[in-house]
Amino acid sequence: MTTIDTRGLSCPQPVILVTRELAAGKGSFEVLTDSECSLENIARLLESRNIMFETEQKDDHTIIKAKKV
Amino acid sequence: MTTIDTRGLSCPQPVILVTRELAAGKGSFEVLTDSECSLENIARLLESRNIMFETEQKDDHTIIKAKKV
Amino acid sequence: MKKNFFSTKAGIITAGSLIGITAALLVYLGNPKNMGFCIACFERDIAGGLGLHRADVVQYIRPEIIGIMIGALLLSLMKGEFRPRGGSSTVIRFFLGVFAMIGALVFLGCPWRAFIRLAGGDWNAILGILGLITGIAIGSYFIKSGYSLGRNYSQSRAAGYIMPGFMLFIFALLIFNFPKLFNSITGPGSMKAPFIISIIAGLIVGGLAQRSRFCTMGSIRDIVLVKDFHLFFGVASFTIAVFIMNMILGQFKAGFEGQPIAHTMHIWNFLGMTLSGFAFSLAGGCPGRQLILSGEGDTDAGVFVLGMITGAAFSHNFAMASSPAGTGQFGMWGTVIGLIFTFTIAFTMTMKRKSV
Amino acid sequence: MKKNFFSTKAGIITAGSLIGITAALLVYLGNPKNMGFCIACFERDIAGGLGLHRADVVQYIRPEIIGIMIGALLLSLMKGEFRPRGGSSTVIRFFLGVFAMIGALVFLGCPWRAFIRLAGGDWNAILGILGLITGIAIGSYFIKSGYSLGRNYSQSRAAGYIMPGFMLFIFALLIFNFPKLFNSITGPGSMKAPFIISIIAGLIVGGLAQRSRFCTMGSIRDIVLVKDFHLFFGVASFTIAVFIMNMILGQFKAGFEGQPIAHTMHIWNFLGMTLSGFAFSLAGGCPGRQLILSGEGDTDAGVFVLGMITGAAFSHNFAMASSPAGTGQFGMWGTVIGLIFTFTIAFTMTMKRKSV
Repeated sequence: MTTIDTRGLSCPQPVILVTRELAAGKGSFEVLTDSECSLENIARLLESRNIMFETEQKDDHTIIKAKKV
Repeated sequence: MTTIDTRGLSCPQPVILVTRELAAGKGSFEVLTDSECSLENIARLLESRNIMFETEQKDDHTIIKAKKV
Repeated sequence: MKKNFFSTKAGIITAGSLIGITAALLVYLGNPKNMGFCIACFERDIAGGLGLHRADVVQYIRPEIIGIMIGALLLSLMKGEFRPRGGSSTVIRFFLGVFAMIGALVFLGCPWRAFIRLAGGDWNAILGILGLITGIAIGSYFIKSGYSLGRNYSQSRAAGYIMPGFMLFIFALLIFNFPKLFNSITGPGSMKAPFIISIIAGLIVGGLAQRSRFCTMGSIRDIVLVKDFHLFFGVASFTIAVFIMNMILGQFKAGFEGQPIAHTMHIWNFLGMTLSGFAFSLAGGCPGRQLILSGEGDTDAGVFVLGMITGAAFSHNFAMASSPAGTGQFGMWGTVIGLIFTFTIAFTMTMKRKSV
Repeated sequence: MKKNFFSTKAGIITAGSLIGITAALLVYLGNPKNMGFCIACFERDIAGGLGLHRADVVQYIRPEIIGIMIGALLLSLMKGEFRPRGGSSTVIRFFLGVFAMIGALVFLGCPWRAFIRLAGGDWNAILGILGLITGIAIGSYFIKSGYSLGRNYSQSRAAGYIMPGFMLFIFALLIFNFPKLFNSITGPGSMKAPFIISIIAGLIVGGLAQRSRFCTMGSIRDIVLVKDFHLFFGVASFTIAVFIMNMILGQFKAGFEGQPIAHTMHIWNFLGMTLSGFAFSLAGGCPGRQLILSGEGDTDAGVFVLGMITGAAFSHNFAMASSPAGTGQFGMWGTVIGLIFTFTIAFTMTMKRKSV
């Protein structure tokens, strides 16, 4: 499973990294983010592509777990 | 062996951390530093206490290896 | 994941509309024409109020700017989103702020004001917005190629409170009427909505922009870069709201000539905003967004704001700022040097990324 | 480990003496009396030259400051010590710089000038140096208790070149005689050694200080904190060299009254330097050291320098700077607010450390 660590990156880099991952074939991946804004942007991107995901709240960041179909 | 990571710390913190280590009983220890200035200050401190040490140059930092007597 | 209404399409449209209504009302209540909320102009007025430049028609500690940052601080604290952070090429951001301001004052307005001017019928804004799109497109090209200022890191809470603390401090100077503050007697700096309205408007806009992540630069960048129209809905509803309010309040006047605090030198309206848009895209947010991020504890955005205030001082001290008569004596120099600087940063911070 | 002569006792004494001789010669050749090299005063002159304040007797882009940073850049590049870094509470450092400058201009000099004034027979400097020791002792107490602004991180090369680039840019403005620069006609800002001497002197002092890690604040701090007299030998030899040169050149005049660019309000000489010394110790270096670190690629030190320049602007715009007549109208307020700020930073950044 690929892990994309977007912590500490400014907009729009987190979204771009996830977009690239989505273009790179099938499989599961997870995204780490420490910004509410990035979390919302990534969630909106995944929703627009009809990709199911769940989020897990860690101490100082959130993990978004998704599976490309 | 204790490792004291002084990388990225401003003067005089590296020297203070080493001073504390020297006060804390016997044994070997190593100090990581990424600043020439801190390296010189620590070397001067160890020399003034007659403590033998050697340095090893890594990619982006220096390791000072010393043994308290 | 808790749901944030303002992150939905309905939410950003609501936020954009409310911010636009506020901007038009502020003009009606006394703020300079087609300015309402101009982040760059108002930070320039603050630079003047603090005595950092000598353009005596644009000096006033604008409560709107203070309100925006404090509004964002309060909302982010309430929502658990206050997170002190920094260390992402901070010193580069300072100078991006300097040049973003220099470009904005060649055009005479930040991206916010570009849309406000458009909604007031000032067609010179079209040149500015075309420049803005050009600058953001250039920035987006570099971002796509791997441009990054690097990660930020967690900082202490004290660091996160520094910029809001600075804003509260100058607010205190203003309300206690500190005698060494500069205050314009004539000109745009003397045109102001009632103090209490200004600060409340700032707080509301700061809160709304914090929740909705409203960003004028981002609205164009996201279209260019990932064909995402989310933020654009916010900016479009903002512009439409200002337009409708202007019609209602009799503030709409179409044309190129004789527009308030504007000039008609098309090429420099275009290039000034190209520089500004480019610099904002490299820094990751429009001037309003930088205030919001500062309120949320982003100290890099805070240093960018300090850079903008300093840039305003240089703009006026070095005769780079435009006036209704046209560009300043050295405005072209400032724009060209700014473009050289931003291109240099864009190139070096892209190459660096590739080599990693 | 390669040996650096200037890190030995003989080396720091050599460096200190040469810097002192240079300072005295600069006065002889035209720089303001007992100023020679005053980092704070000269950064204040630069703030004035850029138009950030309106005290028209202290405006000049001092080549010495530019030379020091560029000298340190060149030496650090040659010796492989140029290492771009940053992100250690950068925004806090900006405001430590602001208040360090406000304190220095209450006393009328930075730590360098305090020793230069002493070596010129200005006994008011004794109060300043006592204040300096007090401020540094307070800072040292917090450092001993765990105070830290946190680690810095590697930054891109571009980031490391920003501050030297800024210095070269204002240097270019100076040599091309940019018409919007401010230049004092009278007063200390108009007193200058020949341009070419000033820039060469700066380069030499920058190189020497880079190799020797010369730091006036550090010389006192290291005695208080770890009973290390190494840096003190440098500052002592610096002071003695200035004194001997002053005797030779007929520049020594003992007393409290009528000293050049100095006042006799003992309590404020003391408290101004207490604030300044406290702020420098929290930031990890005296104003000269901050210039050197900026030249070595430390962007946090660079932002501190920008803070000092901004602080100079506030000092004069808000009537906080002293003059030979005594403290400014709001100098006491500036000092008190500065002490509140520095104590707040010292407390919060110590408590934070303890909880880790």
